[in-house]
Amino acid sequence: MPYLVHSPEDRAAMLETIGVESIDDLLVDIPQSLRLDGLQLPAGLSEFDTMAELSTLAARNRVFPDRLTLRGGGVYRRFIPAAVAAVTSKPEFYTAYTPYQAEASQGTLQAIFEYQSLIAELTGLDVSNASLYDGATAVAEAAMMAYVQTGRNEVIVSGYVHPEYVQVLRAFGEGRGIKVRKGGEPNKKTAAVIFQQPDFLGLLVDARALTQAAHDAGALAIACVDPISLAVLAPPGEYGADIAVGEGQQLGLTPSFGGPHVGFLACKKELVRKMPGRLVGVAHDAQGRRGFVLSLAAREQHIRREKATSNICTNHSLCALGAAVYLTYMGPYGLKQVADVSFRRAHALAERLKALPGWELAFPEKQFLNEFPMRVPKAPAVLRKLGRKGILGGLEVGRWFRELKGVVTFTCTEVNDARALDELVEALQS
Amino acid sequence: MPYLVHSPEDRAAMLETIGVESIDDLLVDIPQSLRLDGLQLPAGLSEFDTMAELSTLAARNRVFPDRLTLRGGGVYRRFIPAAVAAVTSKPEFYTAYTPYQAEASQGTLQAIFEYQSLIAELTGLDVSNASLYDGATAVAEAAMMAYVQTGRNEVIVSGYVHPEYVQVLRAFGEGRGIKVRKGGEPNKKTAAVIFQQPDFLGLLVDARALTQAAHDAGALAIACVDPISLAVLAPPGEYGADIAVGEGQQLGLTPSFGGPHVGFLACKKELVRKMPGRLVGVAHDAQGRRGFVLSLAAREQHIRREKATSNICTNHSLCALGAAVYLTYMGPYGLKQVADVSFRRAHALAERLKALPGWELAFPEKQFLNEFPMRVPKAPAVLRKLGRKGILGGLEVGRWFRELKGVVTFTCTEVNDARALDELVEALQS
Amino acid sequence: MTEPLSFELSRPAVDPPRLPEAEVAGPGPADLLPHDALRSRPPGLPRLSEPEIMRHYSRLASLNYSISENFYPLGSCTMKYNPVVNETAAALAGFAGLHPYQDEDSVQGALELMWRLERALCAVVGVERVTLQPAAGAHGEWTALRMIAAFHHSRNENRTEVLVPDSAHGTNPASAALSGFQVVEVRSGPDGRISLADLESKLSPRTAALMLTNPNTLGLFEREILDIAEMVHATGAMLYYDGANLNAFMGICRPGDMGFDAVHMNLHKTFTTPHGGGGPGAGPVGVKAELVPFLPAPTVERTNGHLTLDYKRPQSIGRVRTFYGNFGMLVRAYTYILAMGGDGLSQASQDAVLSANYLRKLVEGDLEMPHEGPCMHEFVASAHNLHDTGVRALDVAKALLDKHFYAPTVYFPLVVPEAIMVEPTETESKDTLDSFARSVKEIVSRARTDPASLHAEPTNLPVGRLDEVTAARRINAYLQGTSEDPVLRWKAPSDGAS
Amino acid sequence: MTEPLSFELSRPAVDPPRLPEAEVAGPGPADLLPHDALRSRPPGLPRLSEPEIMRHYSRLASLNYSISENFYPLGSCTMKYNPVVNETAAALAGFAGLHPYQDEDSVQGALELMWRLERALCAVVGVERVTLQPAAGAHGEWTALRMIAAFHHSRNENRTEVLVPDSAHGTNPASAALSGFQVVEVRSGPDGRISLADLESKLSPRTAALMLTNPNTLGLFEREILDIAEMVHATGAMLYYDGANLNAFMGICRPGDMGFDAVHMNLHKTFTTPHGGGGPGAGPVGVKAELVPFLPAPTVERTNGHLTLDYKRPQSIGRVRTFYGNFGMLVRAYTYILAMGGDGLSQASQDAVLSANYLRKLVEGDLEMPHEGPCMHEFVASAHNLHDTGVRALDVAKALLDKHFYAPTVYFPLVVPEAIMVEPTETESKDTLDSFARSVKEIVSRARTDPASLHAEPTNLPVGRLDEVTAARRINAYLQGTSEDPVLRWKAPSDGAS
Ligand SMILES: Cc1ncc(COP(=O)(O)O)c(C=O)c1O
Ligand SMILES: Cc1ncc(COP(=O)(O)O)c(C=O)c1O
Repeated sequence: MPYLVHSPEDRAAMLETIGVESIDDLLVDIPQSLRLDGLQLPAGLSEFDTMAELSTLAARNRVFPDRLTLRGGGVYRRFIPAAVAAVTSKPEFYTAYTPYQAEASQGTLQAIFEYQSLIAELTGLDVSNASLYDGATAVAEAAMMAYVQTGRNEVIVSGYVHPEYVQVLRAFGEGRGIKVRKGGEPNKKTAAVIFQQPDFLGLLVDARALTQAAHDAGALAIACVDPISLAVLAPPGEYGADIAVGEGQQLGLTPSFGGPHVGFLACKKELVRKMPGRLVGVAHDAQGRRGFVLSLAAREQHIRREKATSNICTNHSLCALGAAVYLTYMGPYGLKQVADVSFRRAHALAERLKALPGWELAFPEKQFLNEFPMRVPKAPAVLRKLGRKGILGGLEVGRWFRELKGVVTFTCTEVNDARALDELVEALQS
Repeated sequence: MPYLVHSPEDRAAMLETIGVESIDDLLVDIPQSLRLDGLQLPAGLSEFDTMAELSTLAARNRVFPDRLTLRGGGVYRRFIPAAVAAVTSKPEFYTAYTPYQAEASQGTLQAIFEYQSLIAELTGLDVSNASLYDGATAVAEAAMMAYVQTGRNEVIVSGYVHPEYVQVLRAFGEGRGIKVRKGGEPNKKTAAVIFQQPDFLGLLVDARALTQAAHDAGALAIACVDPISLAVLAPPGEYGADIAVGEGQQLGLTPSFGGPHVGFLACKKELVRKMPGRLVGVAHDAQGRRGFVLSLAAREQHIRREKATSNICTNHSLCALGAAVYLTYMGPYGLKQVADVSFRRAHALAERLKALPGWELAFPEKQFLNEFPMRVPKAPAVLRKLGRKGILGGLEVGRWFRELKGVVTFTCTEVNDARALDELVEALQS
Repeated sequence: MTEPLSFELSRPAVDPPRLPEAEVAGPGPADLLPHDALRSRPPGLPRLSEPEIMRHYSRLASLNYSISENFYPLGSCTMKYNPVVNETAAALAGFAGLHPYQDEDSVQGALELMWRLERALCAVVGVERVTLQPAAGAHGEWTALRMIAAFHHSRNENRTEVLVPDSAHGTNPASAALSGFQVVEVRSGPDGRISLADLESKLSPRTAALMLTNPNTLGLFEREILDIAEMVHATGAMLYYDGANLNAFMGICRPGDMGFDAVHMNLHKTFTTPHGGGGPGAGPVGVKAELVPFLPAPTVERTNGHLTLDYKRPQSIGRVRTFYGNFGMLVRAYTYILAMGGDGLSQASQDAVLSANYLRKLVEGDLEMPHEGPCMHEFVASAHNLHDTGVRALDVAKALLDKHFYAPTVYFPLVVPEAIMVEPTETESKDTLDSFARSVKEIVSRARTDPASLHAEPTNLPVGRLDEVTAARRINAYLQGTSEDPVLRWKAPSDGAS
Repeated sequence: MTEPLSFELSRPAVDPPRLPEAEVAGPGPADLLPHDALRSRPPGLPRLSEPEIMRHYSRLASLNYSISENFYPLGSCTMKYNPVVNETAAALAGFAGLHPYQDEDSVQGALELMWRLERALCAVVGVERVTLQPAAGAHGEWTALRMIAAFHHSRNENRTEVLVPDSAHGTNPASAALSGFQVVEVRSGPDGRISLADLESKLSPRTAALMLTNPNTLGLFEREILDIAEMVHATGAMLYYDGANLNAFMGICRPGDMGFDAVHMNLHKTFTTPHGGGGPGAGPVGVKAELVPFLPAPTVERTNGHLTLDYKRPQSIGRVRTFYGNFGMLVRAYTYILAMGGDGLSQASQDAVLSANYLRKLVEGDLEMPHEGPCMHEFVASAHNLHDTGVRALDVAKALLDKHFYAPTVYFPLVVPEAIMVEPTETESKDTLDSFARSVKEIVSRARTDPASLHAEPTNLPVGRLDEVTAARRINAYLQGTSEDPVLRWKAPSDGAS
C-alpha cells in the first residue's frame, strides 16, 4: 500500500520481537465495543488515478489569467519569482518540523531570523515574530497584546478595515471579553485603535492622526498594512504605531483560494514580551560560532500553558520563508518598482474607468495606491459580462457594507499590462 | 542585469587589482576589425515578461491529454510517478557536471551505477554504459562496436526498425564507411544484424532466430528493445544477443516534442572495451569505504583522442537518473503490471477497431504487445476528425514505408483508461 | 560550515531584478501623495543577485535535518513521509490560481474537494460535521472551545471551567484560557492514565468541558474512556478530543464512538501535509450534532451536486480566519486520503502501533519505561536511569543528532521526569528502527563510561550546542535598553550588530 | 556518511506500487505469446517503498557538489548559474506534453521557438543557419565534419585530413576520426597559441578542415586568427569552430567574422541549460552559406508567420538523431536569451573575462602561469612549481574539495604539465573568487610545509581519495573471466558481489 514500508515478513519479525501474536494483542487496551473493522471509505487509488481525480476537480474550477484579474480585497495577483517556489519546494525546508533541536535546524532558524529582520526593516519597528496564520488572526493577536498591555478591554476599529478581519477579531475578542467598537474616539477604556493602511477599499487613511489620537487616549495604535505599500508609504515605525500587522500573501504566495498565506506582526521592543508565537534569536556555541535558536519561549504555551501570550504552536513558517525569498529577490528598489508600477497603472485605469458613462470614483477626494473603489451602474451585470469575457473584474463591497451598494473595488498590479487594461475597457464599452 | 553578480563597484575594484583601466584592456588580443559593439538582439526582459512570452508560445501548441493520446512511434505517454521529477529536479543532481572529481560526486556516480545495474538486469546482459543521447544514436554506436569488433563493414537492418534510427545509422555509417543493408541474409561481410523487438509497427519478431542467423554468419546480434516490454518478453541476454540498445523515454521521461530522452546500451562482457561513453565502477578509499568512479576511461576521447571508441562526452545523465528512479519505483512487479495492463487494453482495442467497417489488422498473423498496425480507410481524414475531437489518433506509417500506405499504428498504455477508449471508438463511429 | 546572513552578503549597488515597466506615463506616488505619507528612506532590505540568493538558500537548506533525509522520531508530531504527489496536486493551476472571492459557480471543483474531505474526515473520527477553517491544531482547539462555550451559553448555562490533564499538550490549557475559561488540571494516575477519582473530584456544574487526547500523550490508550465520557456527560459538560494522536487508530476505533463531542485533527500530522519547518498546517474540527449550529461560517453545502457556501448560520461562533481555511493543505490531505483509501489508512495506523511497540521493545533495556505497555503509536521513555551519570535527556537527544537522527521530543509530557517521547510512524523501515535502537544503546553505555563526551554533543553539526542562557540574557539587556544589540533581528553594524 | 545501493535496501516482499488496473478482461501476454518469447524470471529490480526510495535519492543528492551550493571553477565547462525560471518554462505543458509526430499546425509555438532560437544563435556567432539537432558538443562537432565532408565531396574533392591543435579537446580528434578523417596534429607555439609555421607545414590539398577554438583551451585569444583563416581557406579547406569557449566574447566578436565556416555551441555551457551531472545538453551547429545545403533534415522554415519542417533537402547529410533535437534544452536556452537580451549577453561575457583575469591575478603568485595574460574567460595555471614538494595538480584539486570548492579541470590541456584550468564564469561573486584564491594560497604554502597532508586529501567528504588503479585491476579480472565480481554493476551476492 502506498507510503507503507513494512513487508509482511517485516511485520511478522517485529511481532515476534515484541513477543505477541498479532496486532490485536497490542490493542488490548481498546474496549472491544469500540473496535471497528476498517473505515467506510473507498479503497485507495493508484497515484495515476489519484492525480486524474484531482485534475478533474481542478478542471471544474475557472482560473482567470493573472493579467485579466482585477479583483483584490485581500488577495492579489502579483509577479512571483520562480526563485520562491524553487526554495520553498526544497524538502530540507518543507519536510522539517518546528526547529526544536537548534543544531539540526539552522537552515530553518536562520531563514526565519532573516524573515523577522526583513519584516522589522519593512515596518520600521523593532522586532517581528516568526509568523502567524494570516492577516486576520494577526490583527486579533495584536488586539490581545494591547488588551494585556493596557488592561483595557475595548478596541476601536477605525474606518474600512477588511470585514473578515473584523469578524475574526470579534470571535477572538469574545473569548477574552474584549469589546470591538466600530469607529468613534478612543477614551480611557480603549486598549487600541486599529486601522488599515491602505484600507479595505484601497484608500489612504491618516495614519499619523489616528496614531496620535490613540496615544493621546493612552491606547496603542495598531496599523494593519499592505507590505508592498511600505516600499512607498511611511512605515508604522515612522509615525509611531506600536504594532504593525498584515497579510503577507502578496510576498510571493499563490492565491490558492485563500490560503495558506501568512500573517506578520512586528512591534516596539516594549511589547516584545507580550508577543504571540515563535521568536528566533542569535546564540553562540562553545567555540563562539554564531547560530540561531527559538528565544523567549517563556511567553509560549508549551512553557506557560494557560498563562501563555497565545496558544499558537504550529505557525506559517514555510510561507514566511517564501516571503523572505521574495523580499530578498526584490531588494529595496525592486519592491519600490513593483509598488510604483502598480500605482501608475491603477491611476491610469481609474482615469479611464471614470470616463465610462455613469461610472465615478466612490471617494474622489481620497488618495489610493493600486486598489480603488468605483460606483458602477448595474455592477452585478457588468461583472458577469466581464466574467464571460474571461476577465475577473473588481469586487463588489456592498456585500459587506450597506452604504457601499454598487461600489466595486478594482486592483491593478505589475501583472496587469497595458494590453490587459485595454481589453478590460473594451469589454466594458462593448 | 539578470544572473550577473558584480556591482559597478565590484567591477572597478577588480579592474584595479588586475591593474588595467577597462575591460577593453583585457581584450587587446582581439583584432580591432573583429570588435563589435553589442549584439543585434532585443534588450532583455523581466522574468515576468519572459514567462509571459514563453507561455504565449506554449499556448500556440496543442497538448492532447495523455488518456486521449494513441500515437506512439517511438515516444509514448505513460504514467510518470511524481517521484521522478522530485528527484531529477534536485539542484544537487541537475546542476552538477560530469563527475570528474569522484569524492565530490558520489551522488551522481552511485545513481548512475544503479542505472547501469538496472539496465543490465532488465536486458539480461553483463554491462550497461552510463547513457547515450537517444535510441537512434544507441543503435548507431552499437553498429560501430560491431564494426570494430568484427572488422567487417556491413550491417543488416532486419524488418521494420524505426526509420529515423536507420537514417541516423546511415549518417554515422557513412563517416566510417559502413554499409547499411535493409534485410537479407547475413554473410561473412556482415558485422551485425540489427532488429527491433517489438518492431516499429509494434509487432514481435523472432529474436531468437535472427540472433542465431547472425551468429551463424559470425556477426553480432544487436537487439533494439522497448525497455518496458522486457517485463514480459525474453530479454536479449536470454536469447544470446550481443548488444541490447533502446530508447528510454518510456522510463519516466516526458515527450517534450522528442527530447531530451535517453539511449541505453548494454552488452556482453567480451565487448565492454569497445563500448562508447561513460562507465561507472566501484572503487574503495584508503579506509576501505566503498565509492564509485568513472572507469575504463582509456576507451574515451579525453584519453584516447582519435582512437577513442566514440566521441561522446556529455551524455544524458539526468535522463538516466530519471529512468533509474522510475525503474526503482516500479520494481519487477510494478513494471510487469504496467506492461500487462498496456497489453490487455491494446488487444481489447484492436478487437474493437477491427470491427469497424473497412478496418483490419495490417498483419493479422503477427503478435504484438501494446502497439499495433491497422489498415484504415481514408486514414488522413479519420485522424483529422479525431484531432478535432481532441484525440491524438494513431500514426500513419506510410509516410516512411511505401508498402504501408493507409496503415496506422495505434498505441495503448496504462494511461488510456476504458472510458478514453470508448470515446475513441465513439468518435470513430460518429 | 555556517552561512552568512543575506544582509551580510548584501552589496550596496547590486542591480535590482528586471521587473515590468509602467508603460503608462502619468503620476507616480511622489506626485500625488502628501509628503508626510511617503517613506523617508528605502527599507533596509538586502541587495543580492539571483545566483547569490539561490546559493544562499541552498546552503541554508543543507543545514537542516528533515524527514526527506533523516529519521525524525519526534514524539507527538507524527513526522511521517510527505508524499510528493501531494505537492503536485496542490500546485495545479486549477487550485493554486483561484481567488477566494470568485463566484461559487466558478469554483465548484474546489468546493467539491472541501465537501469530500469533510465527509472523509467525518468517517475517520465519527462525527456529524467538520469545519476546515482552522489553520492548525491549537487554532482548532480554540475554535472547538468557542463552540462549546456557545453551546452552553445557548442553554443559559454558565460554565466557566475546562478540565485538562496534567499530561496535556501546552496548547490545551492555552486554548482554554484564550477562550475565557479557567483551567483546572486533572492528575494522571500511576499507570499514566487519567485518575478517575481526581476527575470525579474536579467535575462540577461549572465544568464546560474535559480536554483529552486518547491515546494520551504518554502513548497509552485511556481504557476507561467510556466511563470518563459518561461521567463528563452526566455533569452536562462536553468531551473534547485533541486529535494530535489520531495516527494511532484510524480504522481501529473512533473518538466519536468513544463519546467525544468535538475533535480537532492535525492534517499536518496524520494526513501527511508537510510541516514546513513549523507550518502551515490545518486543524479541522469535527463535531457531533449538538454543536453543528455553532460551526464557524461559512460551511460548504451540497444539494444535488451543486455546491454552495452557507453564511447564514445565526448561532455560528463567527469566523476564525479569512476565507475557507488553508485550502492548499486541504488539497494535499485529500490527495493522501484518496491514495491511501480506507484500507491504506487502517493499515497505516496498525503499522504505526506495531513500529512503536517494536522500537519500545528494542530500547526498553537501555532507557527507563515509566509505564507499562503495550503503547499505541508512540511511547514515552525516561533518561532518569542515567541520573547518577549526570547525563540528561537533553544529552541523549544531542548525541542522537550526531548519529544523523533527529531527536525525540524531550521533557514532554511534563509528568515524566527526563521524558524522551518517541514516535516512529509507519513510514520508517525496520532497518531504520534497528539502527536507531543501536545508537540509543551505544549512547546509554557511553553515559556509563564517558558521560562528559555526551555533554559535548553534538560535534558533527554546523554548530555545537548553543548557549541559550547567554542569548536570553542578551535579549533582556536589549529589551531593558541596556544594550543596542537586538539579538532577535539583524541590524546594520552602524546601528549595533549581532 | 555513505548510502547503500537501492539493491541492498531492497526487501523481497515489499508491495509494488498501486498502478492502474486493466478494466478489460481478455487475454494477457502469457495467453497469447509463444512461451519462448516470454521472460523466464522477473528482472532483478530492487523492491522498495516510496518513502525509502525518496530518502535514498535525497541522501545521494546530499553527497554531490553542484553549482547550486558550490563554486565550480571547472575549466572549459562554463559552470555558471542555471536560472530556475528556465526549468519552469521547460515544464510548461505546452512544451513538455508535445508528441514529436503531431501535425505541424498543432505545434506552431514549438517551431516558432526553434526558429527564433536559431535566429538568435545566428546573431551571436555570425552564421547563416543553425541546426538544433545535435544533442551535445561532440555530436555537433561530428555533425559539422559530416557537412564539411559532404561539401568537399560535392565538389569532387578528396580531402582526407583534419588538422587539430595539440591543445584541442579530446572530442575534436575523436569526432574527426569518427567522421572518417585522418587527424593531423598542429603544434602550439611557446606563447600557447597555434604555431603558424607548423600549421603552414601541415596544410595541404588533403586538408578538409582545421578545428579550432578561440580563445583556445589555454584561454588565450588566437591573435592571428584572420591570417589563419586566410591560410586555411587558401588551401580550399574549411575552418571549424569549437564553441565550448563562446562564453568569452558574446557581443565582443563573432566566429563567423573571424572566418569560421562551421561553429558548434554548447547550450549547456554558454546558455545555462543545466549539466545534469553529465547531460542532457544541446550542441547546435551554425554554418555559413556554402554549408547550408548539407544541414541535417529537417530544418525549421518560416514563411509569412507559418512554420514548417523542411525534409526535402537533397544534399543533406541526413539525420543525426531522432526528431528535432533536445527540445527541452532549447526551451531553456531560449528562455535565458530572452531574459538576458543582447545587452545582458554582452555584459555576461565581459564579466566572465573580468572575473578570469581577476582570479588569475590573485593566484599568479602561488601557481605557475605558463603563458602571458591577459586571458579571456578562463586561464590555465600549472602546479609544476610544486614539483619539488611532490605535490601534484591532483593534490591541489583534492585539497580544494575539502574547502567546499569543486576542483578546476586538471591535466587538460595536455600541452601544459600539471595543468590547472580555471573558469570562474560571470555568476560568481568577487567574495567567492577572493576566498577561492585564499584557499589556493593556503594549499600552496601547505605544499611547502606539509606536503604529505595534501596527498591525504580529501578528508571531509563522504569518501576519501578512491583507488582507481585497484578498481581497474578488478575490472580487468572480471573482463578476463578470472573474477566473478562485475565491478561495473551490482549483482546479487549469490552470484558474486561488489
Ligand atoms: C498533543 C498535541 N496537541 C496539540 C498540538 C497543537 O497543534 P498545532 O501545532 O498544529 O497547533 C500538538 C502539536 O504540536 C500536539 O502534539
Ligand atoms: C573545448 C571543448 N570542446 C568540446 C566539448 C564537448 O562538448 P560535449 O561535452 O557537450 O560533447 C567540450 C566539453 O566538455 C569542451 O570543453
